[in-house]
Amino acid sequence: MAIEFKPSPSLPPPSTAVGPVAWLRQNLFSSPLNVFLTLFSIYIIYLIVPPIIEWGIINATWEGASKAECTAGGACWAFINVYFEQFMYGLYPSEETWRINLAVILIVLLVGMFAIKAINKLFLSLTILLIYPVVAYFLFAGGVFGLEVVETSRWGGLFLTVLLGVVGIVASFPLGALLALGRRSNMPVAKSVSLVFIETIRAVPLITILFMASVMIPLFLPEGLNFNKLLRVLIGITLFSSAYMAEVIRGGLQAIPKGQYEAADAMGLTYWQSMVLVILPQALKLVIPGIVNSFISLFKDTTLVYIVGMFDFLGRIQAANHDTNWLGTTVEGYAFAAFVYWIFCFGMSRYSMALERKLDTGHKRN
Amino acid sequence: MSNIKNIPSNKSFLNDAGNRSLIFQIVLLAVVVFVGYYLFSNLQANLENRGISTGFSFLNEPAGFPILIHLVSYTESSTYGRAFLVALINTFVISLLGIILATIIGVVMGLARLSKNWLVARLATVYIETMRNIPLLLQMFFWYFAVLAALPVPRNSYEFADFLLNKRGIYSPNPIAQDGFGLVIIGFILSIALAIGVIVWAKKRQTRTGLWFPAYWSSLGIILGVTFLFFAAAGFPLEFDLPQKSRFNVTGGMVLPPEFVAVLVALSTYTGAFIAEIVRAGILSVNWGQTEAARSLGLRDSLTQRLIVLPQALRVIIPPLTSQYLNLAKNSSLGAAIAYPELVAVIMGTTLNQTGQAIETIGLCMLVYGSLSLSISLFMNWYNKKMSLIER
Amino acid sequence: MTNTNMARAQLEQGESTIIEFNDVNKWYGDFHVLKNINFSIKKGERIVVCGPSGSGKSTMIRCINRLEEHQKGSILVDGIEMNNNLKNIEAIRKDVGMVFQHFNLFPHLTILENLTLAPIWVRKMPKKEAEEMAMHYLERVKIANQALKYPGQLSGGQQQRVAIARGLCMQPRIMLFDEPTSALDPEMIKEVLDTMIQLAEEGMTMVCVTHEMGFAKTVADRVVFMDAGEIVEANEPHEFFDNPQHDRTQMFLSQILNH
Amino acid sequence: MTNTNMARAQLEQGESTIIEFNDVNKWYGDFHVLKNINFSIKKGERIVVCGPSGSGKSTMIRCINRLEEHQKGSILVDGIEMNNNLKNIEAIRKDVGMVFQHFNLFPHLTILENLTLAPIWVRKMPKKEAEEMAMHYLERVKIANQALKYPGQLSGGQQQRVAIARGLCMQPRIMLFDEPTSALDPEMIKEVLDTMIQLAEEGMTMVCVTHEMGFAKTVADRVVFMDAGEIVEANEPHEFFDNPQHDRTQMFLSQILNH
Amino acid sequence: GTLDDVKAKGFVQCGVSQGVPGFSNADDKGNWTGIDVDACRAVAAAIFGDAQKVKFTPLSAKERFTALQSGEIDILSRNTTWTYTRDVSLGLDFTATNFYDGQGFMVRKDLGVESAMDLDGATVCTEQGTTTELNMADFFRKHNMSYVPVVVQKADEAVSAYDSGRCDVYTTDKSGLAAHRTKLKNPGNNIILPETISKEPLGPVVRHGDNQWKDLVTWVMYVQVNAEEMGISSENVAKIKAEAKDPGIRRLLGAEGNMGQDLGLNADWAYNVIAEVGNYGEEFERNLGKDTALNLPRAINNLWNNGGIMYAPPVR
Ligand SMILES: Nc1ncnc2c1ncn2[C@@H]1O[C@H](COP(=O)(O)OP(=O)(O)OP(=O)(O)O)[C@@H](O)[C@H]1O
Ligand SMILES: Nc1ncnc2c1ncn2[C@@H]1O[C@H](COP(=O)(O)OP(=O)(O)OP(=O)(O)O)[C@@H](O)[C@H]1O
Ligand SMILES: [Mg+2]
Ligand SMILES: [Mg+2]
Repeated sequence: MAIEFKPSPSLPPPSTAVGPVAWLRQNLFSSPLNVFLTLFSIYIIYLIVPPIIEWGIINATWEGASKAECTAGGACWAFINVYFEQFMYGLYPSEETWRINLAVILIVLLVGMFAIKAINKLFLSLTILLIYPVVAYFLFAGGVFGLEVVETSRWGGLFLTVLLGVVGIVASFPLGALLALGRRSNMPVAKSVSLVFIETIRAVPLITILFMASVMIPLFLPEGLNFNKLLRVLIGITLFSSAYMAEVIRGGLQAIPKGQYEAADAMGLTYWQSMVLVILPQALKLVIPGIVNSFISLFKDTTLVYIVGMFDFLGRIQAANHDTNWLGTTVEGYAFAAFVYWIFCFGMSRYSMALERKLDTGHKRN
Repeated sequence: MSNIKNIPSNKSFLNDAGNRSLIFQIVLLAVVVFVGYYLFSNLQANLENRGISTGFSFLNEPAGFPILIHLVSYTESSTYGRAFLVALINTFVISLLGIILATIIGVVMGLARLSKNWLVARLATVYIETMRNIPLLLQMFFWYFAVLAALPVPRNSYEFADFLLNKRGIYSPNPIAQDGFGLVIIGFILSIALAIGVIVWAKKRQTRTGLWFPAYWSSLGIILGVTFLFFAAAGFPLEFDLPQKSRFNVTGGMVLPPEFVAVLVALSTYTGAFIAEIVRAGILSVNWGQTEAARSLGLRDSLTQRLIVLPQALRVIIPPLTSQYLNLAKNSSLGAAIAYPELVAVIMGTTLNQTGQAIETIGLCMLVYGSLSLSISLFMNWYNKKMSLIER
Repeated sequence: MTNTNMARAQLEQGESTIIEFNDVNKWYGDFHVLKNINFSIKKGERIVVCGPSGSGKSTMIRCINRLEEHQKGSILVDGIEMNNNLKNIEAIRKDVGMVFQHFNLFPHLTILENLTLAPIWVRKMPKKEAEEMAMHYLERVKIANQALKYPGQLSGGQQQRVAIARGLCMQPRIMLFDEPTSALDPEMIKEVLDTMIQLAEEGMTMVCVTHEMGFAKTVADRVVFMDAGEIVEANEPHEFFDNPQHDRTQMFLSQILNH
Repeated sequence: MTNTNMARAQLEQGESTIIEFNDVNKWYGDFHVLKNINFSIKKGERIVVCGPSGSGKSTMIRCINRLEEHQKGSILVDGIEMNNNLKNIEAIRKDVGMVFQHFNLFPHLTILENLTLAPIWVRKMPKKEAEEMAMHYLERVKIANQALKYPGQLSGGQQQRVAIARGLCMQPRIMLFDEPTSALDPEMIKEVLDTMIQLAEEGMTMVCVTHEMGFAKTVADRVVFMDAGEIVEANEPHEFFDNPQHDRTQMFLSQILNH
Repeated sequence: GTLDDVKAKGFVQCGVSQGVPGFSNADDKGNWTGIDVDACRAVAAAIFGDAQKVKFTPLSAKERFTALQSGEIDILSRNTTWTYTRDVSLGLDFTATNFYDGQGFMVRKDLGVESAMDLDGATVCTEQGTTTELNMADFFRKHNMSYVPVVVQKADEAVSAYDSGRCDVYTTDKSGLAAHRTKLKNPGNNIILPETISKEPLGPVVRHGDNQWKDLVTWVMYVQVNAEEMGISSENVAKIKAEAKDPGIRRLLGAEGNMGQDLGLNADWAYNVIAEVGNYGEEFERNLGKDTALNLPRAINNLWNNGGIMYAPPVR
């Protein structure tokens, strides 16, 4: 009769294969070159990290009313402390900043409601996209319900930066979708108009567009007709990002199999019906990570409004650097700005990666 | 037999698919033309009302302002046209150098992030994630204002051999050719011819005998060696104008101004981080099976990389790399913020301000960036086509 | 045999032509895909189209609901001529259901939503009614219990059955099938063919591109053989299989039946 | 039968061991993939390795040219021990050709360049000579006329034959095959097996992971059956197939032969 | 015209600098002060009787003309030098001069430089898009000296660059030097060299082609100078209006006649200007004078009958 087969038991690997020693050997000291690289890296870390910790934490001064009080030899975070409100809200009157906070809390709550199953997603999206902006606008600008009017020229700081980024990306979305459809259309005029627009915008630097928006637009309008500078800059930013958005969305459209278009056609749906009901919902889902990435670049690019004289987050910090009480705090200012931007951008890019993974698995088995 | 129903009467003009798209396009075109015309006519009226002069004749007038960095001769009495040229060259130079440096940084960091050495990979990750997630303008300000403030004044320059580093820039000796330098040039040309000869010979020899000759290294040696021989023979006909600390500044020598260095460093480290990710993705995209196949053929790892992995990774790398190059060229315009006299600073800044001709100057700038973008992408498309795989 | 007889009977009772190709020609660029197609299909007839790859089968049936445009000749569907007139195209597409090789279900919609999309938006049916109808057809293809799942959660055979139900939901007078089983695993092919046979028995006009010769023998009224853009031979199944007229047909059949 | 006899004869004439596994153990992290492998292969022997998926077949043969590192025990190839010594690894890889399941041809090089790459760079052969040799092997696998095409332009079966020719171009003393036919269509499998059988007849040492039992019966000197990282049974083909010793082997064979 | 637009929208849009103490500077609450700011406030007072009906647009030197040309702002009051080219070919009109200035140099004391003639080889920081850039070039050329120009986009950054040691010299109008010196880390360590290398008449600018608006801005300025000359100030203007007998003064303050009509203003426009903003002397002292950090002497900016050159045509 046949011999019965019993697999021999698995043994734990030898210490040369696992465990901290093996790990060190494999990852840091596997060859002479690696030994050298490891030592070199340690040296670089030694050069960079301790001085930063010493400067930024150990010897730092956290409280104080002027640079003169920062005597510990390290960073003068007191500067950030004193100016914190301005960095966040610009020159927005401090007794009114609750309005900004309220708007932020509102949007967080609204977005959080997506997690609740019982709520109609479409209705919620429409609220966020159509009603919320109006509410937020009146909260920010005032002039209704006895809210004090706050000029847009007083809007600034991180508030302005986030506003520019968010409005830019949201507003560029419909325009980008139209341009993307236009570029893929087989109507020569629609196609070439979209193409020329997209490629022109993508060829020029954002500053030229901002410059046009901030000082030149009135030249193109009838005399006397003019509108708010913030609005013009927003339009500039929106046009700019819509060209990039169009390319992102086009990528999504291209990824939709031809069969989907054909199935929609065969069912007798019209062009717009098939776009809105069938193609766009699928394409947009595909491009969400791309959109988040565009948002990250736009968020960084909004710093350029500083060049056209708006005091966004970076602009506020630069301005504060010139305060006679705080001269010589340039590095602290930049470090703080870098830290904040980094948190935002890094967070969003991680989010976009997670999203990519999640959407990826959602599309399997088809 | 076949009972054709009456064709329905709703065959109206508007229901025809062809007509519909035609009408839509006509309307679209009309809107575009109308908006264009509206803006243009407003512009004309405004220019006229306000007595703003138009046209490009200002390009022939003397500019009157100085420019810090100019690679072609330029004085205050040169024309605006010349100033434009200077700015154009400055933009080109910073873009080109930026592209080269960013590529080097990107490749090194991309490879480092893939390194088997855990620490090296981690460091590269930290570098990439830091650079990518901080706005470029902020980085430029940092390199210019924060680093500048930390450097010594000229009197206390850091010195390395005949090089000086201080708030005014990086100074190096300036070579000045003396009599007999022509001989050195001849020697140089000769050595190149020789080197090419060696490379051709090495190739032939390989085909004949199969033996490899380190042709590239030796031709480098030949070029250096032969040139040096001629140099010595001519009696070292080169003098160096050394930088000297003087009352205010350093005199003599060659200088890289801080504006230039800051823009270059910011552009290349920032873009380098993006390129690093592209390189990494490109290399990862090459199937591991390719490496295994190469190894099982007995190829050393360095050869595997050079002959198998890199050529394939390049195909994936090129298209996104193109857009990074484009971004870098466009981002060079941020140099305006820290006194680097590139196009936006000189044309949209000073020239516009002196002449008041906004439309013309903006137009010039857009034209330059447009053609810069176009030429980079044309080149890259061509290269991409050349590299693309032949499929069934 | 019984089947064919039944078909005959039906044909005699409703002798009217529902699809008519008159001298249809079509080119892709320079490439002549359809050459002088003359062919007509009667109401309730079941046609199977076969032929080697690239012979123009798909192209031909896609002309019926104008997923492709022909350039010469005329196609009449239900008496309406196929041309650029959008109203005509819409009208015909309402009357013609189509099932694709790769199902082409909409992955972002549930099965139920896939089925009700066209009734609601094209036929302007109330949502409630549309859903009731959809459930009815889902039962008919035996997957009513999957109505709230997404296409990605079903097997290929199930997806194809949903696609058939989706086609039926338009309550079309004609159903077109373009190799509906060729992307499926052998076990799933049977599921789908069974569904189609059931449909055929209910007297729906069907045009089906397939190489399932068993199916052709069971349900087809006529088998059409195409090659190089032409209809080489069209005949009743027993004639077609047992006594093919053209040597091209013979060759094709020998290949396909030996496989 | 004749075949096995021939193999016997050869073995007797060259009795020397060319590959030797001594107590080889390997872990992936904590996972014990190879357990106490003791096994030796003689010059000219043809070994077929089979076993369920995940049993460690690929891992074992990839240890032979050190695409994988083992952690315990020793592997001797042609008398050279496998360790971290780069010179040893290089020397052995020159002597061992390998053919992968997915061919792994270099898509950016022509067929000819794929074949001459290693001879030129590793064996330092003159280009001319390398090309002549390459053409020779291409003729042997019957695709000399494709020499200037790119891999992407060939069918799977052709690609796999190129991969075999590429392995042979190193004029190795041992050829390793890791499921060389399992990514191919049935018709192409035959092309490739024919080529391998031809090779086997020329007396090359071969280690082949495959489930093509026909091939095993025709050419193998020994069949090795692995499960759970162990060699369960190794025997001459007729013994192995007709009279398997272990119940595990029997079970496996019953599955694979019924398939 | 511009006046109608301004009346319609209810405020004056005024382009100012991004921060020159004494001229136009915003505190950290965003309140603007300075002599250039006052020029705009005076215009607002004349039109609306309310000096607060102004909005300020901070502009860098290089943006300012485009902003004015395009209609982005109604008045440019940003220490802008009146020059031939600017007046003639930029589509701009200069109104009146509210500050006579001249370009100078600031250096660090420890350099030991005493005269601008010692600056051969120096590195010079300045702001982009100003006459300064051109004057500096002319000056060094004229005296055959070499220099390294570092032309920075914004004044504040030019000063930062100077302060961080990028340059030996910072050059701009002397008033600006005084203003910017207050922003240095160590103001006392820097000196302003005695030479004045140019004439810099600074004043508000309007768009070319709108004479009514130009007249308005010009005369708002002249009224302030005349008021100082007549001894009318914001403190006594109400009293004078009520009590004055002099028909000239009564007309000026709108107590009789309707002098504002031709400008499109109310009769009491001048009264409002003086009441809300004050006369020129008050403006000067408030923003630049002895009690400010700038501590500038009146010097040539004194009235003509006081040894200066401030001379306004009579209001008749
Ligand atoms: N969009 C197109 N542009 C150009 N040629 C096309 C296009 N679609 C199909 N063809 C060509 O037209 C011919 C007929 O195509 P069709 O799809 O109708 O063949 P088929 O008989 O359905 O073949 P199969 O059995 O492979 O589906 C083929 O040669 C095909 O290459
Ligand atoms: N790089 C790796 N890391 C971790 N586990 C691995 C790795 N490679 C293989 N394994 C595991 O080792 C086991 C043996 O793998 P191996 O590829 O040798 O199996 P096999 O017998 O060739 O199977 P198949 O017939 O599927 O190719 C499997 O369970 C596999 O999951
Ligand atoms: Mg087909
Ligand atoms: Mg395997």
